[in-house]
Amino acid sequence: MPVKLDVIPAGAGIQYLAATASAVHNAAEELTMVTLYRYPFAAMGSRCEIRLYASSEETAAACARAAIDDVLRLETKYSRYRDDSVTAAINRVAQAGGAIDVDAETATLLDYAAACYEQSDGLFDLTSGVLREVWSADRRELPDTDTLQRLLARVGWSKVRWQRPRLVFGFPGMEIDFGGVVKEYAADRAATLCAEAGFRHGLIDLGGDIKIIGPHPDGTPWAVGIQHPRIKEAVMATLDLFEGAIATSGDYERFVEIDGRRYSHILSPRTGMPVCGLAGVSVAAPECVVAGSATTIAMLMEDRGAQWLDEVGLPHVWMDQQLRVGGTYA
Amino acid sequence: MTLAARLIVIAAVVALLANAGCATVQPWERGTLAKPVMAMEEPAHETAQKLRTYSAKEGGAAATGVGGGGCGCN
Amino acid sequence: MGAISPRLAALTAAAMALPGVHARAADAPGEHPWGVDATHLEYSESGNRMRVRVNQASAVVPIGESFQLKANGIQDLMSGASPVFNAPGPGGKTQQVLTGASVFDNRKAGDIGASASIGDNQLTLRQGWSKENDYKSTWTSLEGKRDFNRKSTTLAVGFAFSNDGVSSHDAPDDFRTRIKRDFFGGVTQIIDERSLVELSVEYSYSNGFLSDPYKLVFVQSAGLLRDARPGRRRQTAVTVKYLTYVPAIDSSLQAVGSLSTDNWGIGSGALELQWKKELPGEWLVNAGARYYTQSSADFYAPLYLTPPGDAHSSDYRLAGFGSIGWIAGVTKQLTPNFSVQIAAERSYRRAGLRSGGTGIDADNYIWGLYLVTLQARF
Amino acid sequence: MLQSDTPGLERTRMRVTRGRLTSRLAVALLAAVGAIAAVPTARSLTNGDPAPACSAPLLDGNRSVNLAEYRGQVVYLDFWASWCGPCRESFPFMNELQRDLADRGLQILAVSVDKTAEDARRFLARYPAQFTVALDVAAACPSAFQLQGMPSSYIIDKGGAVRAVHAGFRNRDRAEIRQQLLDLLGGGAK
Repeated sequence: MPVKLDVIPAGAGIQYLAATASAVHNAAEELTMVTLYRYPFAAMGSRCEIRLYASSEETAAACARAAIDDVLRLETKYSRYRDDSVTAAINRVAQAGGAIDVDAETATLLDYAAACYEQSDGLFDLTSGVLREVWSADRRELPDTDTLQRLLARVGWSKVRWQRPRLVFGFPGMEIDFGGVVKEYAADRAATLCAEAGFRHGLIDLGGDIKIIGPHPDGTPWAVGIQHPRIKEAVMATLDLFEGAIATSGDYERFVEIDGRRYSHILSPRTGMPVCGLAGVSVAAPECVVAGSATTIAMLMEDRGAQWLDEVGLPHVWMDQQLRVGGTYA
Repeated sequence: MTLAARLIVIAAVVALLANAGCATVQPWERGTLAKPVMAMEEPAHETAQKLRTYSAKEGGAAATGVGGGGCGCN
Repeated sequence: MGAISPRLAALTAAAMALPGVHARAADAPGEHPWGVDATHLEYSESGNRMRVRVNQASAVVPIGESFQLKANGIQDLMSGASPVFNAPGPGGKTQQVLTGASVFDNRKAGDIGASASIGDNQLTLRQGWSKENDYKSTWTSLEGKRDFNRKSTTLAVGFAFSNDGVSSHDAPDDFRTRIKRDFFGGVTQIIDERSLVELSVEYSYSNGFLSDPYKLVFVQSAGLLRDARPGRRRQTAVTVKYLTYVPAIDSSLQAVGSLSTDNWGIGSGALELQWKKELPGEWLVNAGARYYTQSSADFYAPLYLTPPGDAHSSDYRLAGFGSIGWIAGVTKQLTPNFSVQIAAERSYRRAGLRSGGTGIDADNYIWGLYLVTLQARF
Repeated sequence: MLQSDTPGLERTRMRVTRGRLTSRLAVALLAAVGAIAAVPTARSLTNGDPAPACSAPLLDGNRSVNLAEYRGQVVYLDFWASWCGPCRESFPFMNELQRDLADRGLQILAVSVDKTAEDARRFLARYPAQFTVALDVAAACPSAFQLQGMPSSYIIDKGGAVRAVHAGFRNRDRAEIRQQLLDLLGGGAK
């Protein structure tokens, strides 16, 4: 039975390997052929989107659903417009003056806001929402100073006593607004939900505040464009982000136009007037909530904003009123 | 012993002895050596099954470590 | 991150307290993972000779930071014919004669082990058993490893002792003993930032019933005799393994050369070359070739014209032959905890490739093995 | 003569040479082992030695950080790399230290010895760091400290002296490191 090399049939082995290989390959493919799934939605007054690389539509949709539900939960819980929200409950007590015990999540948000108040020398203040009474969108002329003084008397975190879990308002007429923290906090939570569900690649975008779940599957970073504060379609800078978060604030988002001048929606708790310093600022940080408050504080710092950002030491980029660009990413 | 095999082994031994006193590679210079393709240890089951096949089908031996049951394997 | 300023430290600390702001680190296997490997293997030989279906499972359980328990189980299902003796064929060409169509055998083997690592030293003790209807084996092994020069050198020494019993179908309960002692020494050395080399030596001494009860020899004008091999075998082997990373092709190249000699007159040499590359998406592919050659045992002959001496065998594994084979494999890390590996090797035996002694073309054949391993590490 | 192709005499001579060749190789191996095991290694840092000078560019931003800047603070200096397995365990631990002890004056400095910033960043994407991270591609600091393994961490007191050296990272080191830091930071265990 001489053996001829080429005559030998492929033998069971080869067919077996081919069958197993294809079976495993499909399983592996199924598990690794990741495609990008995008879930746009509206929340907290902005256009939001969840981008997830997943091996199947079902797994991506399940995670996106859970993350969106959490964002909407936070929107409802801290909404200024709903009367069944925690913010409304707190503000009913604040309006009359008095004390209220808050839940653990609200307590940690208040702790966080207190830290921002200290680190911004009192400029980042949850109670400055009262000033909105005079700065409504349809205003056509500057408010007179004594109206502002009357409002400023009802503004000031220092006028509130906060001992977890009790919040005490010494006198009536104050107001609390979690607006400056909740959106970025929601982005962090949504990213955590997906990361803990095993997703390694994707991002959460809540109206420009972006939290990265992980780089693209091939390891390349996400290219994030920062909008030019004055030219709608232009980009001030593009950043490569493997991880962490980036938040952006600017005077161009919502503003009031009076006598041809643009006034930002960000109001200073000291002067009661819209801030006028940086035109736009973006900050990167491991947590979106830190990046968000850093941008807001930089805007509140007006002409000291750039210097404050250097002190904090986070990577950032800003543009001032003269359209000059600065920061670590400049 | 074919001449080729003998030369290979002698070359390897000489290379090893020459390198015996080589500059040690510092712990922080071992990034390349840490790559998966540089693992000296191969997957356990693959190694065990291949060595068993070689010992069952070949009269020679290799210095591959101890342990591993015998079998009739005629 | 840049330098952490006091301002940032305060903001970050407060943010870390917010529930859900930070994901727990991915649950990749820790420093001392416990793990399970499961393998299915198909082995087959050309000319519908032997087929073996193998299932293997092993588990590693860490105890504390410096101990590990290991357990391993193997089941082989063997079937198909295998050569018994050679006889003169037409035109003076020697022919191989195989056993009946299907010799069926079921082997079960297992071993348990414990290893302890103290500082740079590691000690492993393993106890194993193997059982099939005509072969019993119990073996024990002890292995020590030690790192030197900040882990750039590793020295390994090992000893194993196995006590086997060999019987055959026609006398299944008559087990004859075969004892083997095995000594191993190896050194692994980092040569430069991209290469390592391992040089090891192994000496084994077996005595007792070393023949194969199923093999016969054909003696002209005298008929068939049983395979009868010397009662002692001393074998020495040396292996060199060289592994280097080649940046130009972002792959590693591995060469494993072995040489062995024994008192039966069998000298062997093997050379295996492999290329390994990591591909994006956690794939690892390897491919290569293996060359093997040996000379025949002094007492080997395909068949005998005159009655042979006391030691005589026509076993195709004691003949002079060589083989060339290809190797291929692919490993995929499916998730941080699970990976799957497929490996294949196919070897073509040729009498003409022998490095000495006698070998016949009738013994030429092809063997191939194909395996799939699933690995879990937690 | 079918029995064997080569006359008996020649076969025996071949066997003898082969046997001698293999034993000669065995002797060569033992000689190699002797030579390798005896290679001397540089003296590594021990407690009380002043910490060598070390400065490296920050991973983010273009400033460089110098160990001397932290004189007066307790420093936990950690050398890591994206390819170092145990580093995956040490990063969550360092985050805990940062969160618990940063406000008591602890300064953590994690110096990567990766060859590219991208390798380091890809690691940080999976294992985030809330502490200062620098990248020393030239490996000046590791050479100055003569690391004994990867990762290696050094606890440096307010006076700039090395008070503890940890080569490698094992889970059981966590309690010991935390206690050593607390002792230097003053004020008992929190």
